[in-house]
Amino acid sequence: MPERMLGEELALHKISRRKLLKFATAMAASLALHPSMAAAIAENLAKARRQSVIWISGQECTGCLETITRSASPTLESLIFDFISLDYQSVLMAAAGEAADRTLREAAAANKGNYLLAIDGSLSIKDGGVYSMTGGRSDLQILREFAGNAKAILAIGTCAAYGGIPKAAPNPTGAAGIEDVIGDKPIVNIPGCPPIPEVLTGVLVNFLSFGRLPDLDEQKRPLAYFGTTIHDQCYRRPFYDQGKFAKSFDDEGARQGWCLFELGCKGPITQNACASLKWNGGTSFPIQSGHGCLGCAEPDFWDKGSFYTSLAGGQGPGWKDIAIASGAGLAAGTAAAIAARRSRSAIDQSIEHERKTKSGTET
Amino acid sequence: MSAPDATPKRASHRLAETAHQNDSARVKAGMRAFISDFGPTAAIFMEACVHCGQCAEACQFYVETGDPRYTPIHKIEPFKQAYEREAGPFALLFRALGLAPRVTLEELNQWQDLLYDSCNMCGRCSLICPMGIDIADLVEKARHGMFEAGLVPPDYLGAIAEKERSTGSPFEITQEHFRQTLLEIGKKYGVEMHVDEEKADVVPTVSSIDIKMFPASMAAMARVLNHIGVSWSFRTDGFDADNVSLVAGDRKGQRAVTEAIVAAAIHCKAKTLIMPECGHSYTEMRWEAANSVGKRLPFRVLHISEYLAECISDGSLKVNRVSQSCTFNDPCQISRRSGASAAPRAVLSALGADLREMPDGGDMNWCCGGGGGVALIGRAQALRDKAFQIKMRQVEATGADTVYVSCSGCRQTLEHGGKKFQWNKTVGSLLELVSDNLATIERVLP
Amino acid sequence: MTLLDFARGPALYWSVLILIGGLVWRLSGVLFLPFQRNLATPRGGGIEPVYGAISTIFSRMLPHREFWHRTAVGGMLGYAFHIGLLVIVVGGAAHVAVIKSATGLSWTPLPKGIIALVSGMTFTVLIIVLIRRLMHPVLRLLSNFDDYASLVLTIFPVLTGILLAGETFGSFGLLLAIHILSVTALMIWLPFGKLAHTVFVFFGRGALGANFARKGAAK
Amino acid sequence: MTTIFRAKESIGEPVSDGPAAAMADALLSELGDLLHRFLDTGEHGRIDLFKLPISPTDLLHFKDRLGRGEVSILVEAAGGSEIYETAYAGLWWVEHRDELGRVIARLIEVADAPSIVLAHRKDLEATAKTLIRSEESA
Repeated sequence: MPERMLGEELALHKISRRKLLKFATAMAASLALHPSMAAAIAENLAKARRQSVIWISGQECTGCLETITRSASPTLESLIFDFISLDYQSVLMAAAGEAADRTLREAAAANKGNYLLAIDGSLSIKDGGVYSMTGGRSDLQILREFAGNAKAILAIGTCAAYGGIPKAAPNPTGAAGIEDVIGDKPIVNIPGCPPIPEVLTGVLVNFLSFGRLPDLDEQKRPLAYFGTTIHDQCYRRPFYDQGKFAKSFDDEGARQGWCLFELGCKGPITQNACASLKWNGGTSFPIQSGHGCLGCAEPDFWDKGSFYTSLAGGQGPGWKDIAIASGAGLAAGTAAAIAARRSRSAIDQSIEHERKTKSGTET
Repeated sequence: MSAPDATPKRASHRLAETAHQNDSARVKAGMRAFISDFGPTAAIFMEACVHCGQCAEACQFYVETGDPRYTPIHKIEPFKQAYEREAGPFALLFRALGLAPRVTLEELNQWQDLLYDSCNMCGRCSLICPMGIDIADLVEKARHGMFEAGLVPPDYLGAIAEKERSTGSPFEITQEHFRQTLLEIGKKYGVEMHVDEEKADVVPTVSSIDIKMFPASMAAMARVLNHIGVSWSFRTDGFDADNVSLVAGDRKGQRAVTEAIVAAAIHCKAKTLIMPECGHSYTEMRWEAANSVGKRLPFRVLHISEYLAECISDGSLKVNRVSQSCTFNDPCQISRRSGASAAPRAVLSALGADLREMPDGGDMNWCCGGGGGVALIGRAQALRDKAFQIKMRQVEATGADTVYVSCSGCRQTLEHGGKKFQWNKTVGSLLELVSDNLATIERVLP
Repeated sequence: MTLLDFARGPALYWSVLILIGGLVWRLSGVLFLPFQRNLATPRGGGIEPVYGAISTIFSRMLPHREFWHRTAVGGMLGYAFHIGLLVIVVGGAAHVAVIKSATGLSWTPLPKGIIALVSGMTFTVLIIVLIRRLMHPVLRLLSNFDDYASLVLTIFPVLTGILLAGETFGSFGLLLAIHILSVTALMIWLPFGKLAHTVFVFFGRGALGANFARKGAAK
Repeated sequence: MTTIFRAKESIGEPVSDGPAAAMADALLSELGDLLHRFLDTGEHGRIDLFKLPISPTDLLHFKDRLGRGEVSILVEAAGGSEIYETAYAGLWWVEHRDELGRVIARLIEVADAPSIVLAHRKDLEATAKTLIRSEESA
């Protein structure tokens, strides 16, 4: 297959430069780049070549794939699928079984060292990974095989990034994030349950137009999307600063669109771009539709107590535990008092004894 | 300082005994004496302090000297440490983690002047404490410990406490001596004296200070009781209520004094026991005696001022009116500590005296400076004089020429202080004032 | 487990248990000491000691008039930070939410501006209290580790709360974690140090009030 | 130059009618700066409105405040784009939509004309080729 530049390919598809510039403008906004970068992105994209992407899955629910492909309806966003060659995706591809397996190996061999490895789902590492296997091999084995020759790894969704819901207590499969297993490859974490599709697009566009992964934070998340908390970007933030809080989902505060902090919103401790990029093509996001953030893009979000407990609180002991602690305190205190009584009566006896012997000797 | 006969011939009982004990035995004895009468109340007081330092502002020794060592709660510090280590709820932790080191005899010795010389046990600090700690009560308990450790200031407090324990009277006044004294007083002052009658409704007691310094007060007691017309009698088997042992911290001596008086009163089937013009003896007999002897007392305990007020109120005591301006110095133990501050005022009111209250008077009165046995500690003289300045300012502020007192301790301190600072105020006894102004009444004989 | 998870989870859980268990321990260790029956005839008998106990709990909130001029500074400083802490704890919106989640009780919080003002004043007063403790001869003599630890542990939550509300540095999560941890530290220390006066103040005043009422003495 | 405005920055300023008004004031002053720069250097200025933490209602208010000028342009490229000059000359409201009509970018451009309106060099070259070919064939 002759390697054509994307610009030429796009021209064949009757995609004008104006369309490309429009896409680039949207991408620049999404990547939090200065709007003037749009032209550069468009130019670079036009010169780029199609990128091979291999997508494998761990313990997942296909929600991540759902959300990514939802954005691939006939919209401008779908342009991204013109830029990449999704060489293996078990759910989307027509082939199955050994044929699919063969496709995978061939794609990996053909693009050795250059393909991007995308993974959704967590890895089961307990008991040799027997809880999630494909073609008789554990996800862990498959990952290890294909990670080695990948240019970079994209951990898509909270499960791939941190272990996610499969890792929730008691974590029966020993689920773990990609990072816990693969240490020697550039990894981009795109957490979220599901992740925002535009983030994946943005990462790919960045990779295609600038030839490198975007800037990452210490948790290997793209800074452009995860650099701030949802709280900091939230349009309801002014109400937080004014101390105006909805107290229930149906009170006047809720109707007025006040801050949902007290209803358990995890926005202040969740770093993601929901409040700015929003969902379904910028339609809305949970807080805009009146529900607090669940914090789904953060590690172990499932095990951080009720979604409806205010961040201010925490997991204090229940009344039963308090009763037990009181009982223990009572026992210790009573023991201390008894000890004091005992030593006292011993003292009293010795004083009494002293007095008797003394009066005995004196008389 | 008078009490000439009180020159110690030998060290007090406990001091002599401790001379042969090693330090740790003395400390141990002290600590056990301190904690051995600890109940929930005292323990709460030990636990509640927040070190806010406000008690210092209530203490005349701090107020007049500005020396932070005189902060009341600081005075029991070594005992607090001992409590945390030995008897507190976290005693085990304190010992296991070494948080409260063992108190040494040297430390206790350093605290001697704080617990004795600079504390009148006046209880003002107990009223200022925002946590409601009765610091005066804790000082009393701490003195028990100090006594057992042999650390009572020997000169003179320890010495006379020892005499009180061995003879029942701090000045070694024997029963016979007392009997003779009473009869002489009766003769000298021309008053009918009742001594050792087999049965008496009212039994008065005396303070040994009265015997030594104010014999007229005993005559006054007899005259007033005769006037009221009750059946009464002094008892030589239980007369000296002074209880120096209490302020020294000698619980055995304290109990011996109390037991003798209770037994004497019971013996003559008394209905009322009258405490003399004296402070600590009243709190002892009124609030502690029943607990010391282990049963409710079958008679009432009244301070003489209370008895006078009662008899004036029921009409059995009639007095002439005096037109005199005066002020009244509330004895801490009677007023603040025992709630009897209304009685002397009722008496003065019946006498028609122009009573000018002192600033900070009544329940908030400053101690004369001699209370809590401080008057019996020779070396505390200078400190006592400083504290006395408050008293002089208080009295000056009233403009009255005469200070009436209802406590021989106050009376003696005021007289000495007045003499020393060439003060132009007269100090008088409330009882003697009443005795001097009895109305001549015609009793209708049956 | 992030620092915040630790703060909101095990730290909060154990500190509450230690707080309650420790207080019960200390109280029962004191209250179960042998109680001696008082045989002296009371001046004020019957329910007077009970009345005295209850009334003293309230009356000791203000010093007797005679002491005012000498205790005004200490008293007002004490009042200032106690009231400040109370306002912050029961008036802060986030605190109301905590109380609601712990007990189900809820009320309208105070506006954020007022809490900010009160927090600033409380912090300032606490610093003055600390300086005064270091300077005043009486307080300096009396003070031990417990006093300074208790004061610092009281200042910390106020300080971290101010930093959290202003989102001054780091992330909200980090500041929140530090704030919660500072509170848990306070709770853990409370039963063992003088901060237990939160409970003993009632027992102390009550005991004195009952005793003095029995004697008919000034309370 | 910042393109992301945080509501926080508006707190504490004296505002007449709430934080939305404060945000609008801040945006207008930013646009003023960009206009100055455009006049001095010819550099196009842009403010991204897409990632602003602003409620839909407040956005509408801001839009109303900018008003509408003389020029309106409709771009049909993989979905419609609504572009018009605001009541302030040189400030262009640019809203890109995808083929489903969803907004994918919203910005204010400070320029004599928004860049997307201008024909691209490559497209011009392609056109030129096409025209020559059709001339030849004709």
